[in-house]
Amino acid sequence: RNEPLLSEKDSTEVDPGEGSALPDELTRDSLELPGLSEPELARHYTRLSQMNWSVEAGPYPLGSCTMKYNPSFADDVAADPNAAVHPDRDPETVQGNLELLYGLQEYLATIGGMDAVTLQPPAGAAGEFTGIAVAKAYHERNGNDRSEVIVPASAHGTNFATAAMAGYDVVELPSGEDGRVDVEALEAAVSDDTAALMLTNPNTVGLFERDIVEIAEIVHDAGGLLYYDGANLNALLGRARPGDMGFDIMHYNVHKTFATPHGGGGPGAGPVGVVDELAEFLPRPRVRKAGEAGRIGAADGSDTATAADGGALAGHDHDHGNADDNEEGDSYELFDPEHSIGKVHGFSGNWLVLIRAYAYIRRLGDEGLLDASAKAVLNANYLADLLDLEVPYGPFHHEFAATAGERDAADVAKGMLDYGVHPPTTKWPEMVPEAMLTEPTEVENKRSLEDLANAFNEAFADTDEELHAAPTKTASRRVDQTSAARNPRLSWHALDESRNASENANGE
Amino acid sequence: RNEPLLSEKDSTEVDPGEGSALPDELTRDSLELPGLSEPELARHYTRLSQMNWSVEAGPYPLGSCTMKYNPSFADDVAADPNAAVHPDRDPETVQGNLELLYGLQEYLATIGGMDAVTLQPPAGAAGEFTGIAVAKAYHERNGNDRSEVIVPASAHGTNFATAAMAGYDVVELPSGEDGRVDVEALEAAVSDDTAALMLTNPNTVGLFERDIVEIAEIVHDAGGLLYYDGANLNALLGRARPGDMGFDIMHYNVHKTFATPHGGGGPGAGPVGVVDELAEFLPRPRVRKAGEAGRIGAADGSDTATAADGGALAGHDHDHGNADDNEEGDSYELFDPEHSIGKVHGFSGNWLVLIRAYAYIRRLGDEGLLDASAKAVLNANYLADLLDLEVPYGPFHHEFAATAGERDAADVAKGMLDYGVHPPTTKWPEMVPEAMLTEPTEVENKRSLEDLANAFNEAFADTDEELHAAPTKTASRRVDQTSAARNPRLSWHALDESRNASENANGE
Amino acid sequence: MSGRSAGASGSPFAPHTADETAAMLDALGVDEEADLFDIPDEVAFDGEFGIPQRGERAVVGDLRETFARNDDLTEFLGRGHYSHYVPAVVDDLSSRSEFLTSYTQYQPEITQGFLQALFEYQSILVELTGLPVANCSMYDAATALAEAALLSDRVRSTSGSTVLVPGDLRDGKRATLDNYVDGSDLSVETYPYDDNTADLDALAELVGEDTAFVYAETPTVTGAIEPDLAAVGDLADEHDALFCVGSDPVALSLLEEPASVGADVVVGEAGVLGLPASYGMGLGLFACREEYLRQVPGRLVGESEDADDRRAFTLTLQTREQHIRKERATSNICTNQAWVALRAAMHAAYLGPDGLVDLAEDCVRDAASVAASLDALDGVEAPLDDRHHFREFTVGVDDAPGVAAGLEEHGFAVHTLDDETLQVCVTDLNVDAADDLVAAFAEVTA
Amino acid sequence: MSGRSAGASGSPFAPHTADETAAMLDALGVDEEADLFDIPDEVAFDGEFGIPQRGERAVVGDLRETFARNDDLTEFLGRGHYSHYVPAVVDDLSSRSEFLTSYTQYQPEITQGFLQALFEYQSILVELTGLPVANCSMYDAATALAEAALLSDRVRSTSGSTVLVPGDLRDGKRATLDNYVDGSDLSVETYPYDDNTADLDALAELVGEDTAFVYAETPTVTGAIEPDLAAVGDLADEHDALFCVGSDPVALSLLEEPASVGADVVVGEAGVLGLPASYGMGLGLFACREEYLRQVPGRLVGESEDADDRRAFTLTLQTREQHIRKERATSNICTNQAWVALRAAMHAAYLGPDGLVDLAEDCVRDAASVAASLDALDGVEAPLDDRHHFREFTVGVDDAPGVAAGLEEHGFAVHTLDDETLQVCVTDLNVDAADDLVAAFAEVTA
Repeated sequence: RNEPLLSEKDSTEVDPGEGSALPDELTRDSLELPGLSEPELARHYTRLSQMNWSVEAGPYPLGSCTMKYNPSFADDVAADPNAAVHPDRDPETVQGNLELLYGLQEYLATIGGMDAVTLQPPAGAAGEFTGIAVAKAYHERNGNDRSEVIVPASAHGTNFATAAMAGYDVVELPSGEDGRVDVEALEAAVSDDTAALMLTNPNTVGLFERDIVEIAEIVHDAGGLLYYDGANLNALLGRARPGDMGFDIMHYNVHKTFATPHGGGGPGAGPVGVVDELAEFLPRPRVRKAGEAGRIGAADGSDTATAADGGALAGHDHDHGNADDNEEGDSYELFDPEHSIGKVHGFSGNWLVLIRAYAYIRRLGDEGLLDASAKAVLNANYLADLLDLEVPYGPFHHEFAATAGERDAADVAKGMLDYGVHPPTTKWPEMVPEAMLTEPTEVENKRSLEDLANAFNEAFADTDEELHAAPTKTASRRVDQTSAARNPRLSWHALDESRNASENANGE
Repeated sequence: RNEPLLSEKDSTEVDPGEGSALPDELTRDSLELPGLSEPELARHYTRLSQMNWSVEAGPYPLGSCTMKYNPSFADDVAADPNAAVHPDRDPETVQGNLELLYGLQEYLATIGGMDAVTLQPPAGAAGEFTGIAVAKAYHERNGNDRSEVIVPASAHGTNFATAAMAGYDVVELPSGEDGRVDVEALEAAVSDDTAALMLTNPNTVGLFERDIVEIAEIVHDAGGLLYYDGANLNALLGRARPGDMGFDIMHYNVHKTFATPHGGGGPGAGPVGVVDELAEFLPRPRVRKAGEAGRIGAADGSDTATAADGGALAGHDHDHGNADDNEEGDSYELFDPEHSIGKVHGFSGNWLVLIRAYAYIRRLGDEGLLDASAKAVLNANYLADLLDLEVPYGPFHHEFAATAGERDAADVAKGMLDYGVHPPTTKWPEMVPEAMLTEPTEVENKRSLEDLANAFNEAFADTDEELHAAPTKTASRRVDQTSAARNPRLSWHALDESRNASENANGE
Repeated sequence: MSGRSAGASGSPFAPHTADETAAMLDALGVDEEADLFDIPDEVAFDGEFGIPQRGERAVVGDLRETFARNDDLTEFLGRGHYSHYVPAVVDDLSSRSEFLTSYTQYQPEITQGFLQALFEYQSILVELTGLPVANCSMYDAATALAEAALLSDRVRSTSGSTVLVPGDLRDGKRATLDNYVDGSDLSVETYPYDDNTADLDALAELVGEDTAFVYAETPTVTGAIEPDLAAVGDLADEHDALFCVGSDPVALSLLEEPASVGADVVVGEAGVLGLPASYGMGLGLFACREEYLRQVPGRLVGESEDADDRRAFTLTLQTREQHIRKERATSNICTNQAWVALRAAMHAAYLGPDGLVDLAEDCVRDAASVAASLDALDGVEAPLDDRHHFREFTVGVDDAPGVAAGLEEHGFAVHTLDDETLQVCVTDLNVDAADDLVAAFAEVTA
Repeated sequence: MSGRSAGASGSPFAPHTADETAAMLDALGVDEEADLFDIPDEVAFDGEFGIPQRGERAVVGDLRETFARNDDLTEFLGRGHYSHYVPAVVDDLSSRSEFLTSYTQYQPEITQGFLQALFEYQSILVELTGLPVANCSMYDAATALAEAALLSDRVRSTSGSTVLVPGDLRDGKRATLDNYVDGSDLSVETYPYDDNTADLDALAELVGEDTAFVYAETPTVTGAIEPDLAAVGDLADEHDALFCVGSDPVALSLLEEPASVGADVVVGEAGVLGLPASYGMGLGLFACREEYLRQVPGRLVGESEDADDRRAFTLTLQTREQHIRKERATSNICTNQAWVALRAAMHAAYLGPDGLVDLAEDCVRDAASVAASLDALDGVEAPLDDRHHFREFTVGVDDAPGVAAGLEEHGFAVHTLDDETLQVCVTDLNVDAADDLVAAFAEVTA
């Protein structure tokens, strides 16, 4: 049964101006909103929660989304009241916050093979935007007026949108026959106008771009920068680092790779790492240990760091030594990178998310991170092996794009719902017909993967009629998306209007 | 679908003695238990939770159980790490704990019209046992060897069991025709052997014992004590106090009246209040303000208190003045009542429950408590008014016993399950045939009561066949209780044995 | 302004708008709620409690201030109340309202989740104790022991009526036991300890025809592991007395299972799993032999089937309980510690057998190690017996109250047993501070 | 020991036993997981990060210590990041894993709960702003403003390209806006404030044919309520520029709804509801007129029906979004602040209209009252303008940095705007300490 809307449970109109200390012309005359007692509120949202899938409900193999288990202890530490401070506090009075931010900058730099990290971007797409803005600032400062960003056809939609938002023309790069970047096509695409190539590796069908060194050379030789989309970093933890592959800029999706909860769509966080040469362009402010002022953008406190690196834009050795060397006596300060692009968030980004990511990395350590990628890749391969659906491209890593072939992938997905699992991402990427992009992550075990495979295979074997009728065991049956888009009803006000309109129509 | 048992998800046998620092003869050879990873654990218990009713799920009108909404903030304060201390701490170092315990003693004394309160009993039944033990100690100290406790037939089963546990013979008092205590029968029942009368008021069909003053006189005149079972106190908050009615001893069910969560069956807490004359018999230790040492058992710090009261066993005026007069500078100490019965719990009772009760009382204050009983009684009356079932006794207060008449009350209850509500307590008290003892509490609103009434009436109107087949929409269908009792399988070990036995039997 | 706000001076948890209240009163034909009450004037209360209504923020703020008045000491305290680190996920899952705000599983069709969780808890205790029957919980170790003694009154095969317990039994247990047996034919007597565990010779003298029940603990109240529990069991067995062992689930993960040394009943504190330090709140463990099944106090969950023949769980053998059997019930217990049992099972399943054994092994090694460090100090002797220890041990010093006070000034809490004896308990929660404790001992006793 | 424990050196959140891993590897015909990776040697990483694995207890302990290094100051800080008391039930309900660990509602059939909650959030914002369309969230007020400016680039009816914002705009908003418009044809210019709100005469001079977008805030960054927002709107309207109002849901509960003064878009910080102080984390409010519907950035939830004709909700108009429209999307936003929106809606529904208005009214009264108390001190002037205030106001002193440092020593944090100006923000969370703040001011400025 449906849970009534808040407004159907209570709707009270008040006159806010009545008795206000403000003059009448500044106040509104009416405010009509629901007001629920605490017991009603608790029941309303408890019931809504019972109509919602989650990681704890079962497999959640949305490709490119990395729906890991989000450990409880990280929620606990994020709720520490001592961490609940205002962003305008004197930095000397929030040394705890700065220590954590510094430590996370360090961890991420080390894990990605980058030299400097900003934690400000509040989401992956915001990270992309930050990274491309950094690239733009770099080119402009070097007097290069470049107008194009190259994006593989199979890339995440955000890459295209980001490049466009930053004012670039998007050059779409077709995939090669093997599902990877077509190096010849890339050579043809690069030019003096190339500001950057945005790449995900492993790519969106799970394949590692084996020619990454050559790709980097081509882009770098043309004067462009290489941007790494971190959505798939979970596949590589401890095994390969974007910095080592020649990437100059990358973002991290901490809500994917570092297991912070997805919150029904957010918040996430999209820290951005760059090589030394780009550090001075990062958003302001960043955090450093007091006394590091001489080293532009260097977030690391290690003596073995990148000072001696040559040509950051053409391959470098990002050795941060021990990333875990915060000491109690250290103090921290904020600083503005010299040529900072400014800001991409009103304050410091999604603090409550960053805390969780830091806690997760500290919990796992080297061994845990290495095992996470091992089990993520093992799980994807084991699952694919059990499927009756074909997987056109391989060898894949943490995710794979199966094809529903003659079947409609979206229908197969609806069929899977009745087997008690969440279906994969469907009909994307486009290079695979009727794609079902599947990423089980490391948190499923053998039995769970077998159950998931069973759901896949059963749904895949269902008749079209059965699939069209699916799902039948869910809180709602198939939802009519067309009706929603054709006649948008986006608030309870609109429902009232719509109801009134239809009543009037009936009455005439 | 069923959720597998923990042991079906994992079962690992280890040899604890291997490599132990203990000699072999002290260690076990084998331990076989499940060990789940955190993601598996989270899914297991999340799924189990999805198969469980709760206050947030909907109406929970179990008569005599007072299933109120349990406010979240009380859980928060109970989780305060500063409150998480060991019971053997030097009292001077846990002044916060003692302040709270003292404050709660005060609140409860005032609300019940009692003079002294112990918070040690960990549940209502433990409170009953404590109270009867206090009565016994009182009589023994006065040289009275009394052997009987009188309990009305309609009383809670715990009353009978408690009296028996304390070594008393139970004299069952039949109900009068009006559903209340039959005063003549009581007069016939009391004697020199009467240690106490245990009474609930309003009684278990919601009726106020209008003759309570006469009842008290009869018992007191016979030298007995009057014990108040606090299970139904929610009906009287701020309107009548057991102490004012002549009760000498009472317990409070804080998990009922003061909205602490029931936890699937516990923990609760059953503080006991007594009149001054009995205070010296309460369990040890109790809490007092430093400097109150001269006043036996007096938990209150008010100058207007009961010092001048005459004859505690024959009506008294329990005016605690302002119960809310803790001051910051006060310090608190533990003390042992002079003739304490000793202990009824290894330490101080269910601390995490007591915190919540204190927080709840502080939140509601006089006005809230008065409104709680108002709305609890309003709700019961409004609900009964909507039912097609007859309610033989009235005027009732916070609960009523409807009768299913020709129908089987347990079957009607099963039918109600399919309407998305929890049914009432069934087939009890026995004075009402096919009783459905219903207590909606104050947390339901008008609409919710109407939905509940609808569930009642619909199920009541269903055919016997329909009811026998019910429920159909629940996690499990009708559970076979007879099979469970006839062949008890009380652990997964027993399931294995049972399976093996049946396999062997089949194999023969 | 809305009716709900207008009613805000009432209970914030009664969701009635003023309009709804009016409509309901109207339907009942009364003017106000007070008209529905049938309370004679002579006993009506028209006073005030004097408790002001407070906002949630104020109450939370007040209580935080109250608890902040507790001194911040690192506790090395045990003697029956132990805490181990409880993983955050246990808090998270057990706090789900479906568990926390539910009640006894009278309607199994909509309470399968809690029933299964309790069945699993019972099963874990069956494995740990080696006994085939474990109930859903008693209040704590003290009441579990007391109920076990009463069980012997119901089932004993001898004519005896003496309950034998260690003289060193923690007062909270002894005083509770005394109260519980006061209404029975039983009487409690004590047997002495020798070197902090049972004096077998003395016990042999004491056990006889009149013995109904023999209770032994391992570890004991001072953390000593009984070196020969089976011998105690044999003495009980010789006289057909019930042999009851007190322990806890962490200790039982490592120690010989009680059933194999002849235990008829096992009691103890199961809140060592799942429950943080909570000022003595507990979870009573109760397990026994199958033949006592129908005499067990408290609730039992059993397996059954539903109408579709699918596995289902239900409360069972309820005819033992007070709500059915009244004065002939096996106990008066009704509300129990179910939610704590849920947490204990979660914690056990989180640790798994390896984790439990590791934790138990640490309880042995850390106690030994800290005792050795203290023993190395001048004027300090630890432990004061020749036993193996679990978590805790006694410490001899010249001026125990003075040393304890000195340690308190250094931020540590330990037990003071008498003028010359302290007791120190080491768990995973305080072991990191053990070196500091030893240093403080050195300073205070110097 | 069990396979799971043996794998304990790996990820504690990968639930594979050693046996399971072996069986899976076997099924795939490989010896170890490393064999499944297709990483060329030249880019393979064989180093170490140097991050040790830690137990949960150690990590929690470390972080608690880290946060304890923050000084315990009572904050009178605002300027765009405000906190009000969030009831515990909001934490409890929003932390339910069904909400917290779910993701975007791509499969509406099993995500009706979150979809309905977001629909309700949208509806609450529609009521508060008076505009018919509100999205599910932007990151924060700064990015919401920036997206609003970009909206004007897509929908504006003029040929103008100038974005006019207050010169006093908080830097975080301005700097974010600058970055967002950098890739568009827009350019940002400022208009001056007079007495801490818009200088209408100066603005009238600045608005013209090249104006695409006019942004005004109420309350402003210093807490002043714009006395004539409609006049700003009229100026924008005269030149067909988009009129965008910045505010927040608490202020909007009391202030004239922006739609009625001509706002085309409303942006702001909706995290004033539901979100505790969180070092600047926010919730971007975004609402606009219906005609811009297909140009709205971010997600929208709409009502629809399911196959049984029952009401159901779904993400809608997704063709605006990047995952469908790629470079022609209305924004690149994907992951947003949905969970914070859920909390904001819960908080609003908890307060109800009365509670919201009461809270807003307190923001006006408390600011006025504290300002008056400060103004009464010698050498202190507050506020420094002649406006009505919401939550906060400016304070004139001789040596602002010195006074701020002195207040810090007394345990208070306030904003320092320049050598002679401080800013103080009063909410329900700090108002109880306001008298102490005033006393500290008196002492420090004496």
